[in-house]
Amino acid sequence: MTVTTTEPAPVAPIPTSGSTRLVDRVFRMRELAIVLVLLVMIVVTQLGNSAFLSEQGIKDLLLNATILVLVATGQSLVVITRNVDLSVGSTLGISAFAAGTYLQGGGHPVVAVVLAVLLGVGFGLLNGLLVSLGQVPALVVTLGTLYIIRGVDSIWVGSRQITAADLPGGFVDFGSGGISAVPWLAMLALVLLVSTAYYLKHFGSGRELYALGSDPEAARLAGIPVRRRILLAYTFCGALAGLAGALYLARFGNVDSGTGTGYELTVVSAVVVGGVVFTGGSGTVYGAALGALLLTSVNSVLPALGVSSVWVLAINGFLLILAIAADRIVALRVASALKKRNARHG
Amino acid sequence: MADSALARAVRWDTVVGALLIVVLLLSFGFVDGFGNALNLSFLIGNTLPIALIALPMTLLVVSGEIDLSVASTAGLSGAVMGALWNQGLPIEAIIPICLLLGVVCGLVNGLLVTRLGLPSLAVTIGTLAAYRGIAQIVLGSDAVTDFPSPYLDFAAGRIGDTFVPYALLPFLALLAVAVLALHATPFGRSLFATGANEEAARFAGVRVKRQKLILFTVTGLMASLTGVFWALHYASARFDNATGLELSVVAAVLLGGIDFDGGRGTLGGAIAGVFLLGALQNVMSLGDVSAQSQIVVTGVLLVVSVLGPRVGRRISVARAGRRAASAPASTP
Amino acid sequence: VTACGGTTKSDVKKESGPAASAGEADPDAPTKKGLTVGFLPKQVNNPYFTTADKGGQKAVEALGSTFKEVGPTSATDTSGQVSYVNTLTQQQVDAIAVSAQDPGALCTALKQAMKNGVKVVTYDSDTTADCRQVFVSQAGAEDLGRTQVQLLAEQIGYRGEIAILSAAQTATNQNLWIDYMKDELKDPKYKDVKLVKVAYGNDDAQQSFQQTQGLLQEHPKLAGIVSPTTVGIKAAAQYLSGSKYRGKVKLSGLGTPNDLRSYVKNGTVEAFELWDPAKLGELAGHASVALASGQITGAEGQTFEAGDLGTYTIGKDGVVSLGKPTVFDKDNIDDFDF
Amino acid sequence: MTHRSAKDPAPVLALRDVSKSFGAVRALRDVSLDLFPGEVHALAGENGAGKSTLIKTFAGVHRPDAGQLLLDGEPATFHGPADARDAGIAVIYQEPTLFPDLSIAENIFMGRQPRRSCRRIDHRATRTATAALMHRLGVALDPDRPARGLSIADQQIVEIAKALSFDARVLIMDEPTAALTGSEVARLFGVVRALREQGAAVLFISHRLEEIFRVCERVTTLRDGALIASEPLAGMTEEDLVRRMVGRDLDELYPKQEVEAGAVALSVRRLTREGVFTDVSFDVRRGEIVGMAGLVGAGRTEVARAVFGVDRWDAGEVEVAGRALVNGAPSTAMAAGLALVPEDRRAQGLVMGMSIERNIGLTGLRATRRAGLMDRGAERSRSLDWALRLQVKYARIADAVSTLSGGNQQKVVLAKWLATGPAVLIVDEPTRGIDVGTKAEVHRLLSALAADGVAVLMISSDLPEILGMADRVLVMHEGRLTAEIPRSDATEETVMAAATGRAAA
Ligand SMILES: Nc1ncnc2c1ncn2[C@@H]1O[C@H](COP(=O)(O)OP(=O)(O)OP(=O)(O)O)[C@@H](O)[C@H]1O
Ligand SMILES: Nc1ncnc2c1ncn2[C@@H]1O[C@H](COP(=O)(O)OP(=O)(O)OP(=O)(O)O)[C@@H](O)[C@H]1O
Ligand SMILES: [Mg+2]
Ligand SMILES: [Mg+2]
Repeated sequence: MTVTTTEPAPVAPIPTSGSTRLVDRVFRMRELAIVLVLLVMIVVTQLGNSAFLSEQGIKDLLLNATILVLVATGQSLVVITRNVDLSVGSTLGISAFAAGTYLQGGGHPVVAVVLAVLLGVGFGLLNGLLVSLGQVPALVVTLGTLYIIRGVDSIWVGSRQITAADLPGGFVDFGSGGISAVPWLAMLALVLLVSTAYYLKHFGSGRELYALGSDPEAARLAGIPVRRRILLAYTFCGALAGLAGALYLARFGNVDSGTGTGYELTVVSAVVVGGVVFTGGSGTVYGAALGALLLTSVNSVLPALGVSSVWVLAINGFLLILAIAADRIVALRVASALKKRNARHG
Repeated sequence: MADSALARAVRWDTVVGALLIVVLLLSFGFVDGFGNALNLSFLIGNTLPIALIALPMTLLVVSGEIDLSVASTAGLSGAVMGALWNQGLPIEAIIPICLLLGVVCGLVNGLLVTRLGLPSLAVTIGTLAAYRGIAQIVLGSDAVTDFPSPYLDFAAGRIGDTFVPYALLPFLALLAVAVLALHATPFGRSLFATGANEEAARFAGVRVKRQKLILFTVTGLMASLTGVFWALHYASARFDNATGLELSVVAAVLLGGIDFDGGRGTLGGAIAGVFLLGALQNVMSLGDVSAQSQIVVTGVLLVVSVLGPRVGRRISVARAGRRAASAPASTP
Repeated sequence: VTACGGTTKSDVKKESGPAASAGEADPDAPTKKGLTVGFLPKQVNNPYFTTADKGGQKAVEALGSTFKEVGPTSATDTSGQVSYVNTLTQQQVDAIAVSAQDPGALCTALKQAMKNGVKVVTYDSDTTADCRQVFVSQAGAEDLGRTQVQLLAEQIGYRGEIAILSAAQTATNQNLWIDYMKDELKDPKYKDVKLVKVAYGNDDAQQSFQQTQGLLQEHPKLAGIVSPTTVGIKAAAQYLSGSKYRGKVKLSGLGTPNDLRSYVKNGTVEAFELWDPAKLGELAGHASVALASGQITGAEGQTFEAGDLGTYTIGKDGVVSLGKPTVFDKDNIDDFDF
Repeated sequence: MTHRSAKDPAPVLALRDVSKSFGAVRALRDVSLDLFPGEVHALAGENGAGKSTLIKTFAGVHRPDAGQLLLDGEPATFHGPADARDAGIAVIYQEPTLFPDLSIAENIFMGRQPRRSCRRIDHRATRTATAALMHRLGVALDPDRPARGLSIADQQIVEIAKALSFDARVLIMDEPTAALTGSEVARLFGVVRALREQGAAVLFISHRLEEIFRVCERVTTLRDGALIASEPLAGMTEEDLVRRMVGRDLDELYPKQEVEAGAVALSVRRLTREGVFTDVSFDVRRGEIVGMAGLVGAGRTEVARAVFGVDRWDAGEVEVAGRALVNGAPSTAMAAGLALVPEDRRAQGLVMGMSIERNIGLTGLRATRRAGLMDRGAERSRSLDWALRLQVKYARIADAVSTLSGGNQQKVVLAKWLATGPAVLIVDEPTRGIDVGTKAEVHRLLSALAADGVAVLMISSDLPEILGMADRVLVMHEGRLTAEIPRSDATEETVMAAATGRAAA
């Protein structure tokens, strides 16, 4: 018995990459939406307060975003693999203090930064090992390490604190200096951001992060070294959190046992606003960085507009909801448009 | 079968329950000041807010969602309670208004999640800030403390000289309702299905959206109830009441073996987790363990709580495998 | 019961006055030894409180008693502080010295403690008066509020816009000081000084930092900032020091010499003030032991010895005041280390 | 085992006395198998016989408990799928394993993308290569389309393209055709034959026996994890093969009972979902089995989903026994007596981590309720009853369905829906992945249900099944109903003509 002897149905020509561009454009559009919101916000603020976009104003805006951008970049890598690292705030705090203690003892700034990054790498590795080897939910493990690192930090630091006075002048100047309105820290963050994005798009292991976030079981069957990749993502995230700690020290010149407490929620917000999906597999670091920029800018815009700080928190929350809702509505619209388009093409 | 008996023995919620009993017994025996009625009533009273929110949170997490705005909802209803009290409204009218407010807060979360299809984590991080912000606008820097003493006594007092705070009784009733709802009703069963595979649940006729909307609303209600309780228990309504409570709830629920991917867990485990953390903190404080070390202990417990059962399961599977391999061939 | 059948605010009459007067005070009673005094700061790991509690420890141990310190790691964890009061009550300490995160929240627990025979002293930040026996105040709120304005006004030459960068919106002592600052500004000599804004940095370095930025962007003509909180003044100093405003915008308020030493030296800050937290703790320690020994009960007019600090008299509502704050500037700052 | 003549090349890949257990289940017992270059080898067996387990052993997913794997005659150990891949083995698993967020092109070349300098990925080359593969398979799938939202059939095609892209020495396919219609199958077989000419070894699993006879030279039969025979197909009949698999002779394959059609039970009027299907109208009467045929992507599944209410429709109406259904509400559809056995059992049919008992119980939550609470006893007996009636092979009813073989999972889905006692039953690919024996059982069941007055709408890509079972055949083409053919006129030619749009409605 044969199922069919008819010739295979005539096949439509393979569509050209036209719809790729569309898909790409859609993703870019989501990021564009954030850029737009950001621009509107800044323009309105500038109209209300002409000092906002002064050299100092721009510099402040960029400086405020830098640290969050860095941590959000690392976090998105982890989130893309369908995991999460809640311990970034604690890691940031402890590495900032470690770098500070070292500098206080007369250390070299570069070594101090390296030290902070290494400490971050260490905690990243710890998280990564626990999550990938134990194959346990990242949320629980990193909530656990959040507490552990914070606790160890408090025990170690006690009531000590590092202030700008304890730090070499060059280090502190680096934290607030730059070329006209562009701070050194922002440049550093931008370089890291661009290279991370390039890596994710153009390197095999970068794509594998997306694959394994998209479907871990399929990733295993496709021969992707799942554990190694998860470890990589966590290590990178930890490294950036460590680096962010060092930069925090340079920027604020003020570190104690509470530094970075509650930072994880801000980071997660930035990542989510930036369109990195919590179920893994999609989103870009640019999006996360824009999310970070948006969040920190809100915090600068409101005071600059003279909005009482009583209102800031509520407005922050509403903006956050608005951002994700708008993003979602745009995505839905585009998806249905795409679907109809596809249907028409057969 | 032997392997499943073993697997059941390492089920984490039973382990947490056992651990709770062990901790209680040891503390009765060896920790000065633990076993007396006053301390126990303190322990229970201070743990109740977490336990109250853990009830709906467990259901929510089982169905695959999460609500991080609970502490802010509690804060908001406390703030509104204080503001209305300052306006001169009778407390008997204020409390229902606050509860209604909680329903609205939960409804907003639920509508955003079900109508717009937004991830609940993101939505409730947003409302976490928004609700707290509104609370701040409503009450500003005020701290309202002069609530009528019968209410304060109910929220903070205990029955005679026993260890039972008055507030424990309504909690036990709510616990019973929640346990029944989750483990003995069709509604609860469909929650598990939704959490494990939402699409399959939808195909089986489960009204997933309605179900989630109900859950978010109930969570809002319970959060505001907690807010009211909090304000009375501590005799203080401020906009920042219960700040950070969401993390404690999440930690306790996670410790109780509730899987945040949805579809797994028991209320017994969650509540055991809540009281285990509460009891440990109490014991450690009595033993002069510093707050910093307590944080470390909480963290280690969390990590162990997820690593423990996995390791246990792996061992039991390996054992069962060895036994099967050595057994004579037989068709099941 | 009101007409509409509910319980309203007007039905609840305000109780007040310190919880003193249970039993008679015997000023000549011997100082008991072997007592246990528990210090409960707003937050452990906070340098200010660590310094204060060290002072307390010095006093308590010098009197032959045992000192212990417990407390939450977060300054907004009120329920944590309540459980510590409960714990100390359980442990049957003789006296608790507490800096209250919230004037009302601790009341139930503190009353429990007093009912169980524990003496309660508040220091730095008070509760409502009926929940403790003695409040050891860092300085009169009025003094602090007024002197901070005087200090800044002098620096800006009694002319220009000023702003306040406070801690949390709910911080009791800060709010009280701010009220006195506003009152002081009503004096005609400040007719050219204009308070344009009160901002809140929530005692968080980063938030205080951004609030400072906001203040300067919103009010480019700002001449000075008062920050009555150690965290706020430090963050503001760090921002000013790294910006073009250094030296142009004056900064004053409450800070510790160690925090601000470098900013005083680089010209960001001219002068600021503070009481000595170690002495505050010391006084709280003495008050606790005196209470537990029965030398005082917290009633107005009673006096007690406080070692090197001298003799103190309890004022209205059970308040004991440490004295006037010290002003620090580049001439004297190197004489202090806290 | 029969021996080949000396001139035959050595096997590229072989298993020697391999055993594998899952807990107490012995999935494979001392199985040996040789794969020779230039030969298409069939693997046959009932559901749960151990076919997929054997394949996963080849693929490095499972490590055998005992026995050896030989690569080019040398003992080899695969520590993971990557090892098998590097050894030149391409595998298509029974359940599609795609990355929903990634494009089709990325899915196909994940881990092996064409590179530019510095190990960077050459995205353009990846896309071109994918387009070429699609052309070879004769399908028009856009390489840049994300895998999310692909139909099961398209997913299966992407899996095939992925396996082909390896240029592997050994190609292993676990039921690749289960979701495909005739034309795609024909294309696939064309490609398989070409590979065989190039000297590749192919292992092929299918429950459609005629496919085995069409492309394979040898067949290995498994029963209950044990090897029954490994022999050339030449000279064998389907009956021989079935006897080896089942251990007995089989009854008639399409046991269609003649039933007098009754009143209209399901009535669909001008149903439209924009961009998916348009103006679909049909009736199903009590006692009738209506088949619905069409090419992959014709929109049959979409119609079924809309009728049942999991998707909303934009226009039209649906009536069950004269009562109009609410748009987009499966629960009211169920209350009206409608049941839908979905096509994708893993995503839509089952909660994999839940027990068999509870999966079957999920559709009866209302029915087995007592005073608002669950009646566990009633739930269990209902589940046990239906698991037995459908001959689900399981160790314990409280085991998770994820431990069942593919076919047995499908039976659980059927059980879950039949247990609701529906008045109208829509089955979408009801026998996908079900073995011949059980297939006959399912068909007999459908027949019996129809005889009891149930209205059955059977969507299937298995044309013989449609022709064998249906009283009437509805044919869809590109989202429209193009033909309604009575049983007497339904032949492969008439159905295919309507399905490819060559015959006007
Ligand atoms: N991961 C697993 N855990 C436990 N049991 C399993 C697992 N995988 C397979 N089994 C069991 O092993 C046996 C063989 O399953 P397998 O999937 O190999 O069957 P199959 O021949 O592929 O059947 P089908 O034709 O239905 O796909 C079945 O009894 C099944 O229940
Ligand atoms: N080649 C394709 N290109 C683009 N979209 C497709 C393609 N094939 C299917 N689709 C999408 O899938 C939908 C049809 O779904 P589906 O393939 O499940 O229909 P079906 O007739 O049920 O097919 P089958 O049951 O054979 O899988 C179409 O509306 C279309 O959006
Ligand atoms: Mg199989
Ligand atoms: Mg289909």
